[in-house]
Amino acid sequence: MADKPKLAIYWGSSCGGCEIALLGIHEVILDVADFFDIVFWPCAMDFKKTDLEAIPDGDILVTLYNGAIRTDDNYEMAELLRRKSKVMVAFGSCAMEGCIPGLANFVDREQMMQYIYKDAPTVVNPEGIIPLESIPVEDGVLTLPAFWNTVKTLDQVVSVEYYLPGCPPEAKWILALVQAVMQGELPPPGSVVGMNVTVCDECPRTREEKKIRHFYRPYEIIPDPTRCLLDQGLFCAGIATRAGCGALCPSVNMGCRGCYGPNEGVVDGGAKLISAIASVLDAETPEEIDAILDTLPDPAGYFYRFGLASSILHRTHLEIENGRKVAAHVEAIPRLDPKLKD
Amino acid sequence: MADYKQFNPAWEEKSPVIIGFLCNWCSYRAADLAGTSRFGYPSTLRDIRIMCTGRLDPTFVIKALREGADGVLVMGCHPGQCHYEEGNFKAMRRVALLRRTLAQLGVHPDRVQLGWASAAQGIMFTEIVKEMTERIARLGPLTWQDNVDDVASLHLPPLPQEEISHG
Amino acid sequence: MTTKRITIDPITRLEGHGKIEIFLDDQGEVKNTYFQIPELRGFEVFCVGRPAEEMPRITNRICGVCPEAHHMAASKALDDLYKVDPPSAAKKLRELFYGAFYVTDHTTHFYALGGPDFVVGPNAPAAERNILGVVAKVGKEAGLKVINTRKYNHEVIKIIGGRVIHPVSGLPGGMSKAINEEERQYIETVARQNIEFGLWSLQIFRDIVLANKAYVDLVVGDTYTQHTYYMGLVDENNKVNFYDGKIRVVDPDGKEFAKYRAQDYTEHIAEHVEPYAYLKYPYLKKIGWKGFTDGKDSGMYACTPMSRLNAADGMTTPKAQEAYEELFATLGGKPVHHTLAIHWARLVELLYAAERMLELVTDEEITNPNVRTIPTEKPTVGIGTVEAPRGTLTHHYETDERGILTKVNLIVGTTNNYAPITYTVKKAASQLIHAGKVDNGILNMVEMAFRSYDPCFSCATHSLPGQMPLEVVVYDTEGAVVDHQEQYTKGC
Amino acid sequence: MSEEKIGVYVCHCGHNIAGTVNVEDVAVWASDLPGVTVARDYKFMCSSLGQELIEEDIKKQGLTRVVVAACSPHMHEPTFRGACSRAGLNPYLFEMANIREHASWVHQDDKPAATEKAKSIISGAVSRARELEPLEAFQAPIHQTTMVVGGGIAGINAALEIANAGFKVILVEREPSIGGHMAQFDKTFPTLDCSACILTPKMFDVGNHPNIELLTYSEVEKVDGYVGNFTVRVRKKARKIDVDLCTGCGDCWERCPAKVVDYVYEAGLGYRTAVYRPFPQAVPKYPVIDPDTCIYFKNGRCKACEKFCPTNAIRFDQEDEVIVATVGNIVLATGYDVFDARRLPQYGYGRLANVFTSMEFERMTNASGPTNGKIVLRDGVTQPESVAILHCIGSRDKNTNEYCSATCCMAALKFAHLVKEKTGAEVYNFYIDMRTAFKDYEKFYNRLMEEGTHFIRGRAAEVTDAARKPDEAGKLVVQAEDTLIGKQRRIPVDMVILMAGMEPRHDSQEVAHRFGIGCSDAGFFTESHAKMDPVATMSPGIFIAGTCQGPKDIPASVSQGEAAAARVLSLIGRGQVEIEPVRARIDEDRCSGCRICNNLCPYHAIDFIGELGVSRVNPALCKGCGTCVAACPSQVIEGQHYTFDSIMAQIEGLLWDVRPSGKEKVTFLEMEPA
Repeated sequence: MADKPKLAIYWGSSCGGCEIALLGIHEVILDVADFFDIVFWPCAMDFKKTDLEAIPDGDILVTLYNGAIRTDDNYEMAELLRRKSKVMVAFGSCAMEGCIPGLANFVDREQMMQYIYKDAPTVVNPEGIIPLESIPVEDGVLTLPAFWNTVKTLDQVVSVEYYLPGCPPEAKWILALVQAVMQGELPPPGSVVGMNVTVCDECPRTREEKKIRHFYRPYEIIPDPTRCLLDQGLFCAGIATRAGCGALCPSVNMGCRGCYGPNEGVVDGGAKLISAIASVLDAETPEEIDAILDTLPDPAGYFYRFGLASSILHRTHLEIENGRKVAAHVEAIPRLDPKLKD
Repeated sequence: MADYKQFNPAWEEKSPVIIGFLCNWCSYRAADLAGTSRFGYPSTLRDIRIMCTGRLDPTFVIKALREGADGVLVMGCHPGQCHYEEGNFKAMRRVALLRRTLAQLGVHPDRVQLGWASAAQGIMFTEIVKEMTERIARLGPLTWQDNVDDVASLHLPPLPQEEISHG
Repeated sequence: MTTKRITIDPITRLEGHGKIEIFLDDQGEVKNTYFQIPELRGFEVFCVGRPAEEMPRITNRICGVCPEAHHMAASKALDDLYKVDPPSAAKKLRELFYGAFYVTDHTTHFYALGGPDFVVGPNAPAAERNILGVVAKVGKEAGLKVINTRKYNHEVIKIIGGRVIHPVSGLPGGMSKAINEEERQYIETVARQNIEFGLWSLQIFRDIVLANKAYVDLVVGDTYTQHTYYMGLVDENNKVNFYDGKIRVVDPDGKEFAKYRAQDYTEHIAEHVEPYAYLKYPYLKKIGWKGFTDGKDSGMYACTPMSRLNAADGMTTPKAQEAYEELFATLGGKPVHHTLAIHWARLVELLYAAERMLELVTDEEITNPNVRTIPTEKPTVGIGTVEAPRGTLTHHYETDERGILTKVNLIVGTTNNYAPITYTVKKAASQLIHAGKVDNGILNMVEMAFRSYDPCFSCATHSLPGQMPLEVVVYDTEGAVVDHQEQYTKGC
Repeated sequence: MSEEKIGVYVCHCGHNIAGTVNVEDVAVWASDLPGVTVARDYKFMCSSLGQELIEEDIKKQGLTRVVVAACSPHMHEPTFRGACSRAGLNPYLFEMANIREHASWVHQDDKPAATEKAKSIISGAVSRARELEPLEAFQAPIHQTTMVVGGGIAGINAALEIANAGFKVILVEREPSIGGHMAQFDKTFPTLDCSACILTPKMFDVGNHPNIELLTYSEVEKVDGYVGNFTVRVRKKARKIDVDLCTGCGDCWERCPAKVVDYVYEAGLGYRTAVYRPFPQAVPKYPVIDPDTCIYFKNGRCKACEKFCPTNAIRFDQEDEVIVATVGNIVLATGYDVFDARRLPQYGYGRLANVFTSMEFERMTNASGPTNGKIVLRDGVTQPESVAILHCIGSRDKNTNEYCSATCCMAALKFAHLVKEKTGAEVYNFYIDMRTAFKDYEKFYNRLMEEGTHFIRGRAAEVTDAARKPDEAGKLVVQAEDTLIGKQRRIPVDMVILMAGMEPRHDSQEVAHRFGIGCSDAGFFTESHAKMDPVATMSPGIFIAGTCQGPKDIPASVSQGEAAAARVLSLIGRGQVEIEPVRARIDEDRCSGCRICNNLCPYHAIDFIGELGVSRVNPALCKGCGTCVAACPSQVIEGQHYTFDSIMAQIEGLLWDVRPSGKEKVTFLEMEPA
């Protein structure tokens, strides 16, 4: 047992989908349990942090870490597991790029507390109580883990060897990773386990030269099931999203939202979407351009749906307002100066 | 150095930093002409020569803001005058969408601006730089790193700044 | 004074998945109990500004274990937002999809999480009380049945929803894709197998639990009994329905207390905030928050499979109706207040879901390609409710005229049960802890109470999944550890 | 990457840079930049000694990258690339930091700021240099045929020079005949020799030169390609005449019943017929039928010309012809438009009969003109007794054109002389400044003063026929302030001549865009360098000559035409030309065929290969603008020399002083709660 390579599996701020996806490798999970000495897997097995601390540094061969970093807890566990592990794997979109929880980087903690505990329609909270990190009650003090203003990805807090993209990752790639580890054929550190092309490569729809005159919301039209969705004016992030999922969403007439993250070598997936989509707008005057863009609301929410926390800017701009950092707001939608016409 | 405190005290002794993307054929030559003609303008602009504004990858703009620039100025040929027919139209579309996206991230649209100047418009070039510098000066420094070093976020409820700093 | 403090903590505070703090008085009797949920992701806040139609593909990330529930609740809220009525084929498709989800979810819980307590036995070593233990006990083919049931129903979910985890096909006005005959046939086969599986599971329950007096006593024992209000979704005949209908609430005596449309939920449900938990405590607004006490006067309500059976007048499918009647007959009529009976009720629901699937998949309309109604109304407010396995799930959206969200409110399955769970824990603690002496069995007893709710704090906090690793640490007055045990339970 | 050995050379440019930027400090500072092995400052880097400095360091210190901080790359990039390749370093591993035009010259009032900016620019250049990749320039053969656009005196001379050197020339002219404005003139200043006499022989040579293909009544529609290998599409408008049969006898236009005012050649002073030859010495000699004025084309009847044509050369059904030519170089000599005097109503042109424009006067005084050279009023008989000549009409005027048209003063003197000579009338010149630069012009001015022409220093305020005094009755009164005596003056005259200035062709912007060159604010074509390269443009292989580049007189136009010819001949002589290898390249293994890039390319250089499902760039058509590179959402198109990495690195370099100290991770760990 002891001479078996050690494996740890842990979740930070995640939804549990990655764990379920891990079970998607079916019977192979048994080989995994057989090959490895699983030293830490809270959701399935009875080990605790003290056991983990007892393990010598670097003694764990691989840690599969899913979930983003949002609280002190998440961070300290990531830190501990990093110390104990030779190979740290950012498992799934949350750990790799922040995923949907990363959308919280559009706002700040103050906003969250204010709405969730005070303004939400069902809340009755006359005393305006909000949860505190340390709460004195009679006989003692209760504590809650510190909640950060900013969601971070795993590699923003500890070093990471491999990345497994996807929300959640598809079983075949989990398998690929696990087998690579078991056969000791690990790719060079920093590698992403997956493909280096985009979803279009796997998408069976037929594509034409792009020219977008109008964006349609998914509910506004019933798309031709054989033609490229983007060609039909339906937003699809597939052009800028790493392949590997098998183009699942387009195959049910739904545009890709980019859960596999940007393609190999891309630094900022959102910027790439901006560049590509803006380039093919069929408009040459400021007015025409703005008119088309008005049909695509919430661009940041589309372009950084999964990657906000790992994007170059990482989060929305914070301003100091009476001693607190709060999200800066730009109310009006910026329009081009009509003078740019000539 | 020019005093930018008058526009916004947050500058203290600092000056705005603007990254410029100038197309090789029009705006870069306009800048050259401003030089040969000794038309002065604020030293805030640090420019990069690209063959055409069509080469402008929004990643560059975002990168500049993240790396400490307070604003980004993209300048090309006048519409219809692009050396490559229509690269400047592509740039206009990208900047339009980029500014909408950045606005959602709390970046004031004035921080990313687009302008045209032909090779013969040295004066126009200097005026655009002056105007942009003034707008940025009013907005104050961006210092994006502060958003990421989110020290204040580590404690609940927010403590006074000085106590946070050693948090 | 010498107050002892007992911390029942998921591994340590750092794990932060749920924590129980018990304070004893001088006599060593329980003085105060705190049950903390230390997680938060704030979907309600960061969904604001997003286009409403994206919610089915964003809110399903609240929970990777029951994304289908959020996907459906969101889709229904969007129908309401755009005042659009999906074609009946689309509605049937959604309910079929939802049925498959129920089968997998209840299966997982009964065999992998809740069931082992009974099948293997509550006092068996922790290492055996898991799915493998169950397999050992009831035979290999049983384990295979369980695994395959999950596998096939996942395939059904993928066919209709596009993906197994985090489906994408829900839209205001219907679904993005219809199913063809070939797919229908596959689903029909699965549905038939599901019914077999449901009946077989009930039989296992009879053979192992009902046949064993010790278990039955445990189930009906006072420790696991609490008199609360019960909530569930019912159709026009007050029969159980997971996908659609009105919300019905019955009082501890089983009398109808309220029956309302999802759109009116704010008149009936309010949420209470405590400073030591990120999770809020919903309660019946008309009665009010009375703290963690049960009975008619407390606004506390439960929302579990048992609650749904309590709140309804029966099931629409024959075999499930039989099982329903058998349950109440055995446990002494409605309503049933025994927490552990939830496991049985769960199997009744599983059978219903399976039968309902077959009804729907054999409906000739199910392959109708028309599964979309294009909205024409201007959006304002939309509220959608489904029965998630762990309780009534409500999504509430408000938007501007472009359909961009300006307000989001989510009342999620497990949240409904936060108060009763806390109550259960408190009750168990005060019953099992005396004179500062902590019985070693307490842990599992508390845990069983707790697990019967199948709590999903992933949904509840819109944060981490409902893993509830419990650890009891007993300190003497010097703070030295005198006793130490731990157990795990898995939510969702 | 930091193994690169980078040499940084900071140029003083005499006082130009060193006077503002502290070059010594900057050089010392630069020596600490990562990867920099040597950093020097030197008086003139572009001098042979400066270049040798670089070559020596490359050889002795094994530099792998060279950065020169000096002037604009448009000035000396080729110079230093040359130095690099001479020393065996790939020239595309050289990077220029423009600290003169973009720093020292524009921040002279703030030396510290200029110095700081120079540092940033150099830091950016060094970072970029580190990412540069060696490239091989394309060698493009120079096609020996040249196209000259515009058959005025500048174009004619350019064409003849090249043709005489033995190379083919295609001369394209918009009008039915070559000759341009010079063909309309009577005399030329200051020598007063006859314009036709000196122009006609050259026109004849062009018309009969074996090496010149003359395409008159034709216009260039489209230009593709690059230096050495342009493909030009020319539309040859239908003359409706079979030139193989036509002898130019003139029977057709003598019999043509449709008489119309000739605004082009006769400047509106005379008439022509619908079938016409602009002027007797026209080359080619064949007429054209103007379908807009021809009666047959209007109502299907007449055909007089056809009846009377002795050689049956009339072809009413003749269609436009499109000619596609491949040429190595192009000379633009498209000339100027005359300022429309109607735009200054205060001078009454078009309203007051006896107000004439300078071009009308040219025709009037021309022996072959409508009045056979007689100087008369509109009535066609009365000789003027007094004539006023108003200078700077549409020149040196903020409301019209700010610039001086350079030729009007001399033309005005010429007119004054001709009026005196032919009519003995009193002549009044109203001028702002007399501009008589160049050889013998001043002498001519003095001669005119001796001849007794009146010179009144002051821009005329207005020309009116409203008499205030009896002696003004029936006359045109020119009102002006005589700034020499500081008095308002009203001069009654019989005739007023407005010296209309030169303007860029009305379509100069479109033409410039068509040929891929720039225009000045006013609209004249932009030269590569105002002093050092006046006939070349920013587009290799495209040259400009004559008044399309700016107002100038005949000798200047002639010399520019010949200068352009010399530039073309030197390229033809070299036989081939180097083209920057700035091109886009698609990594086909990684292209997913999303087709975003497909219709972004203005040159249609990107093809979608259906069977492979990938896109491909045709390097021959690609001009390296980089639009597709930036657009590619999967980042599999690389833009040579302007690579993603090189630009990202340059951004980091430029921001060296404001960049966050380290990586986010580090700063985060500092934040670890106590």
